[in-house]
Amino acid sequence: MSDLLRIEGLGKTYPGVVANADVSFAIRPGEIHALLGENGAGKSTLVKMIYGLVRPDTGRMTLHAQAYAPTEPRAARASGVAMVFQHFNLFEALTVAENVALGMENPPPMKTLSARIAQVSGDYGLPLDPARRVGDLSAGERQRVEIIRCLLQSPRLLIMDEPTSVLTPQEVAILFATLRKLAAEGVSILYISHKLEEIRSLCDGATILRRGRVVASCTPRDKTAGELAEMMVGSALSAPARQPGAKGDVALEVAGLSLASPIAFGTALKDIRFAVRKGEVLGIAGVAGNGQDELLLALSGELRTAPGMVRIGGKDAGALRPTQRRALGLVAAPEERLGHAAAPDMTLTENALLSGALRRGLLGRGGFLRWGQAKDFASEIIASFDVRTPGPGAAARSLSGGNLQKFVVGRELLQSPSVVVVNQPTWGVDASAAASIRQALLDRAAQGAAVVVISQDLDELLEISDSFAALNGGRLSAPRPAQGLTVEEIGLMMGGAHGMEVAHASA
Amino acid sequence: MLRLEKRPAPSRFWLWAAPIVAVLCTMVAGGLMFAALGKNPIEALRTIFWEPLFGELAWYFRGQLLLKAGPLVLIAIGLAMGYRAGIWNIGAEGQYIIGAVVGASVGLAFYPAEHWFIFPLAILAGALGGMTWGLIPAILRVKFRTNEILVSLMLVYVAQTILAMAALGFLRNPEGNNFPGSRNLSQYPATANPELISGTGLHWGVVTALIVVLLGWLILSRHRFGFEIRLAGQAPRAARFAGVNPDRMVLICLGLSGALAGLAGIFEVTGPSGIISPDFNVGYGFTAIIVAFLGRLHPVGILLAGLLMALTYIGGEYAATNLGLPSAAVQAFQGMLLFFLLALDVFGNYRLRFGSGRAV
Amino acid sequence: MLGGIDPFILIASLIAASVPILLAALGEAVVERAGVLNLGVEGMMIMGAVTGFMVSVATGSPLLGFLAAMAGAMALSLIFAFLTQVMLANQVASGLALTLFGLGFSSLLGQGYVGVKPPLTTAVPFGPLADLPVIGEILFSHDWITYLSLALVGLVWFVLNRTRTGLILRAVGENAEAAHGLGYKVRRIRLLAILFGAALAGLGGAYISLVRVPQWTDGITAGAGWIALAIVVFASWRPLRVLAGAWLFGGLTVLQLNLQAAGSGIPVEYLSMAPYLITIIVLVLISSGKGRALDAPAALGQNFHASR
Amino acid sequence: QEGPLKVGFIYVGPVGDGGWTYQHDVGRLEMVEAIGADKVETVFQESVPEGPDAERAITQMVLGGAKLIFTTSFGYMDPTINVAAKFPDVKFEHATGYKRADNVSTYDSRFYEGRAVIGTIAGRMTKSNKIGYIGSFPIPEVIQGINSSFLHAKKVNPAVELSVVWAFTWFDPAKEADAAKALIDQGVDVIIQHTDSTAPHAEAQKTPGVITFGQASDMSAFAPSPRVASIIDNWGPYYTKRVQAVLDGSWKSEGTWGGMKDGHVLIGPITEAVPAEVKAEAEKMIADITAGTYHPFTGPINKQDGSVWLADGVVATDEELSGLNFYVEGIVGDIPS
Ligand SMILES: Nc1ncnc2c1ncn2[C@@H]1O[C@H](COP(=O)(O)OP(=O)(O)OP(=O)(O)O)[C@@H](O)[C@H]1O
Ligand SMILES: Nc1ncnc2c1ncn2[C@@H]1O[C@H](COP(=O)(O)OP(=O)(O)OP(=O)(O)O)[C@@H](O)[C@H]1O
Ligand SMILES: [Mg+2]
Ligand SMILES: [Mg+2]
Repeated sequence: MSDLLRIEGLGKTYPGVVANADVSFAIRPGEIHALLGENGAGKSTLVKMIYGLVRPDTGRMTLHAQAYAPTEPRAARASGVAMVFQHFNLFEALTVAENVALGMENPPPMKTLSARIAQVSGDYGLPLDPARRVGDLSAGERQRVEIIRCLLQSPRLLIMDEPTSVLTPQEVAILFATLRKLAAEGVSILYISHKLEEIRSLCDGATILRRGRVVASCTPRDKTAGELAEMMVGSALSAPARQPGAKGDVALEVAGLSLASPIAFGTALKDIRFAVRKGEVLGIAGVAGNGQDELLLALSGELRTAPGMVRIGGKDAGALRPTQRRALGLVAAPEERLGHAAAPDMTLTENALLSGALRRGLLGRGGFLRWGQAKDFASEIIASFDVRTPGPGAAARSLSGGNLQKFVVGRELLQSPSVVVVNQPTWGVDASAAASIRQALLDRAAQGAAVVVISQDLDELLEISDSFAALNGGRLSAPRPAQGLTVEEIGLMMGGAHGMEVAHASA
Repeated sequence: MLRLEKRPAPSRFWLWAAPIVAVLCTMVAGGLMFAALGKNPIEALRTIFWEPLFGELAWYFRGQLLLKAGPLVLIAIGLAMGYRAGIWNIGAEGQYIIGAVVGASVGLAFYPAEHWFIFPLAILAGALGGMTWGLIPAILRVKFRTNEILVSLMLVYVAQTILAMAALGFLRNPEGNNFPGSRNLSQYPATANPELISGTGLHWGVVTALIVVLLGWLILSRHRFGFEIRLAGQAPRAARFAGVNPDRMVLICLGLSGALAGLAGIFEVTGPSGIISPDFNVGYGFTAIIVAFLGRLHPVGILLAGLLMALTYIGGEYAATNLGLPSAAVQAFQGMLLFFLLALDVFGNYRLRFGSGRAV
Repeated sequence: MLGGIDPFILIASLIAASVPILLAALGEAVVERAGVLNLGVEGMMIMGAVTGFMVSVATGSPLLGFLAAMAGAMALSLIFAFLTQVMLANQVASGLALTLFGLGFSSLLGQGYVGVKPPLTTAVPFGPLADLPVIGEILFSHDWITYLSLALVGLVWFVLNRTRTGLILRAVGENAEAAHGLGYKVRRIRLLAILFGAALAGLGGAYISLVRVPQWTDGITAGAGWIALAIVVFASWRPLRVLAGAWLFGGLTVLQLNLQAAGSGIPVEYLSMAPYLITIIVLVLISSGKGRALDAPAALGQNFHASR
Repeated sequence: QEGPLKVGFIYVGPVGDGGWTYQHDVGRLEMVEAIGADKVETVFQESVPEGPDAERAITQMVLGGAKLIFTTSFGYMDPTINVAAKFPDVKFEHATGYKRADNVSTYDSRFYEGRAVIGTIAGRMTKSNKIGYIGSFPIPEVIQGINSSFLHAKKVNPAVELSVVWAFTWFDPAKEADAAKALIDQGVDVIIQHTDSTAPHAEAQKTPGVITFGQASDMSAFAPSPRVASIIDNWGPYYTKRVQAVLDGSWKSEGTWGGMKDGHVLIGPITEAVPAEVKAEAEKMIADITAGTYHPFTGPINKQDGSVWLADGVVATDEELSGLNFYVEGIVGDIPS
């Protein structure tokens, strides 16, 4: 069988960064091929070149044994290449049908298109209402829009850049069934993910990138996750170490927390209650869009609640503003690194100041800022958390996702907090960075902080949590000890497959 | 092919070079325009840029430069604070008018008494008047999420009507033969805002503007409030995370810029202008928007931009009398200056690249 | 009821009075739906007013004048397009600069044209229809630009909401990154939108200098461009509401003058601030009680730079 | 002799406004013509905003060597006085104001005389008996005009009604056009304007049967109709006289309020749209006023509230007129304040 896509010596250089250098590999028809690598290894750049969004500096590609050099996505789509982006390429104000139409070359009239969306999405077990506004959809549903948009074009090559981070385990299983079905129909799939177990269960082959270069290729099924990670990083990874210790008094208590969502298309919180003790890690599982953002806002103080709903160290904090809660010892790290946890165009020093001003004494008399101390604080974060950046003067947006995440988590943990709340601490972060962030959280707990980790990465939660609860539709299940829970049980607590069903067997 | 490439860090060189190159480009393009109008371009440029600063009458014009730049700078700094926070007040003209009317009403209420406190009281009233007018769009935005651009702009027209009412009605000079216009505040010693040193153009308004430049710079670069402003403008969600209350920000920024515009108005009407007349406002509130951007929303930049703008006005007028240059040509010239500055500004954050040898 | 004012005459008048702001606002709505905030409407209108006037005086043809007005305003808008789309300059500042330059430049161009009478643009000859009572006055008494402007409202509505072109345009204004990711030429689409907006602004400006006033003087648009900008926000960027907003504003302006002329007892000062105050009040009413902030295009005012 | 006398003019609008400023500039050119370019040299600055910019513009002219400066708008009053105080050797002439100094004269015209003529034509010509008046600002000069027009229209046509629309501007073509349209919508068939653009004429042209009068300048582009006559500001003679006085060394500070007899106010050609007998009536009035045998404000005239203003045969004094702030009997509506 000849290759569907063959890549030879592809290279792309950005100012100061070699994103890809001399990358070569091939994908057979019907193959599910993984692309692995640390953050910034050049995976997205590579697939963008295949999709015609980025032009390679060197090298060439062949598709269907013909020279292939798409100058724009349109050309790529015309050649049968479709792509689901790492960051959704969706228009919130437009309907599902309109979003799909925008991704197609010659869409049929809206009525016909809507009917086809309904039909195809049903066939693949990914039901979608074509008339709904994308802004009203959950993250999982949005992803379905992206996938359906690709499927409607009957692609020969489907590129998926980190598609599963927003799905429940059940949804992941359904997606995998869909992908396998597609592969069986002869569609090749190029699949990028940081979740190594998923890669092992799904993919037929893998190409591993490090600093833009191919360092290895393998059959993932034949390797352990640890071996894969080692190939990516170039050195062995150690699993987070836990030192079981006695739990102290209740540091954070939430009782009967109900709150309307301020976010457009958000989820309201309904009667949430839990307590976290000093030294305890509470893991809260849930798929994006089930109230995670709102919960973090309500805890950090960005949203205020009725009295008594949130108590920090025994004090009623419901009416307190974020700075006042910080004074009580609560720190928080929101999910979205760029724009929420950090200001993209500001320097790391300024970003250190952003939440650290109060607890690190960066404010002088009369509200004047101590820039010197702020810079020292930023340098301290960079050094303690191995943040790879030229220095505290670098803009936040210049950091790779993993590095910025380390910076954000480090900034909060270095404020000697008594309560830590983090949302998706390792979203899109590569294995080694994720491991160090988890270790830091555990260390902080060991030093006596109460830690709340909101995440959709169940392996992560099982690795670090003492107790466990699931957030679904704005309601929190009663926390229970994490020991002995299985991923399937948790998946069901999270709400199962959210209306998805296993793809129908092909005729 | 040419294309732009984002710099890893902003260029410090272009920060300074851009305005200089922009002025040079404007001189070339403006020179061509003057030549097209049948004027000697060198002479026209010399009249606009050189004469007011170093020419025969510079002793007079230099003071006028401050006089003209003062209100522009004062208003622009307030606007810049808001713009940095993403709050678009384009109704400074209205706040300027209301500040002048309210301040003048308070000052004239004492006529003809002489007390030391009348002037400061009138100034305070002016600031409060401007602030109130600025707070209307702020409150509507906070309460009803109305768009402040639209409301502040509409309020300019309302303010203009109030100004006409004042000039024809409640502030009309009883000794003015029924002509529109108030008593002359600069000739009523209790409210006069005269030149502090004769011939320098330095009156309390200019002094205040200079102090505000300094304070603005301190706040933006050294104070928590300035940091919050920048944060709110660049990353609103991060600002909320940091503990900034966006509603409060809207109220403070619009209130502050309104107060500064109001101050400019009352200083102007107690000083250089003297009289509340139906058209005593000469568009400072609108020109200040341009000054704010010309100065890159930076207090020191705004000071320089205000002076540059004043120079083109005064030089332009001078060229109008002496060379018969139409006043419209100066306006077009100012537009060009802005165009060039805006165009060249890009090089601070981007660099120009020539198409690289691509394999594809 | 209204102090002896004939409502039908009033309606006919407000339809005519609102044509310039309607055209300019409609064009700007399209520009803003593409994610570009062009505050230079006043500058483009006055460029249209002067070029339209000059050409129609020179050729004796109002039609050529209107075409020239569109061309003149589009030429001016190219400066804005260059600044914002190529040089990535701040849109607010570029728009203001455009207005400043347009006001000055138009006055230079128009120097020889003050006091000159342009050829007249006449009402469309509907024959006996125009003599119908009530309907004739309201529906059949206008010039062709008025009918064109109304047709354009329908056309823009149709294109924006019912065609692929409109869909792409809205997509670009909603999320330029995503549109780029799907392979749409964001800058080209925005350039075309800017040109379209300029053409309509130019047409609106020429309507003032060739039909409404009709003559040329400096600053003849007298703030109509700013009102047009306000109406776009007022209308939540929707074409049919732009029409409603233009009529509301035009109607209030005409009404206040008619009330004065009819000798109503309401003081003139209150009448003359009424259009602005009522616009604010209506805006407050429609803003409160809405979920998304008035449906502003999400990418409005943000420049887009594709890093390749 | 150190060369020609330098004379400066400060204009409020562009010289091309076709109205107020245009007529001042015509006067300037006539003056140069009359005196001779070898003896006088002029400079002017147009579109000078009233207020602090005016003070600078005037000062700059003085510093530039001007020995006599005409400031041609009411809003220049205080700036003129201020600058004059600093330069006692320079002479100033301020139009339409009331403040004088040793080196500041004032000058103005009796426009109400022209308005009497126009009112007469208007009263005769209206078929709907509704006359519209576009006012700029409610100042004595404009109120004189409204009263004078109405009194004389009423005199020839007792059924006449007057509608006033205040534009609050001297020059804004779009606004003036709108005002004219509103008046026409209200059934007016004669429009008198006290604003300076030709826009009301262009608007009137669209409706057959509506007539207008030129203001400040002749506005002959709209003759023979709708413009049937005009009031022309004629500043040439005054400028010539005053410049000559400076040259002769006889210049004195004084206030001049010139009328038809001084040639300050002219009535532009009355067109054939006006019936011959009406034209004759108007011309008779022009002759009477010019001869000084008729004053437009001669009693009996009552105030709007019905109280007596001028008893039979009493003529209004200049002081009364220059502070006039009420309508005469028969005009409805209030003066804005
Ligand atoms: N448009 C760009 N301009 C400059 N540098 C870029 C650009 N896009 C990517 N880079 C840089 O190129 C390198 C590769 O980035 P890329 O996005 O391909 O990584 P990735 O493997 O997809 O990482 P992740 O796992 O975080 O998604 C990084 O160092 C990144 O900072
Ligand atoms: N085919 C149609 N013909 C006429 N009017 C329509 C049509 N479709 C919708 N409308 C109505 O016209 C009104 C205003 O439409 P407008 O063009 O302002 O915005 P829109 O974006 O098209 O409207 P919407 O978002 O409500 O669909 C709406 O109330 C809409 O319901
Ligand atoms: Mg990536
Ligand atoms: Mg819509």
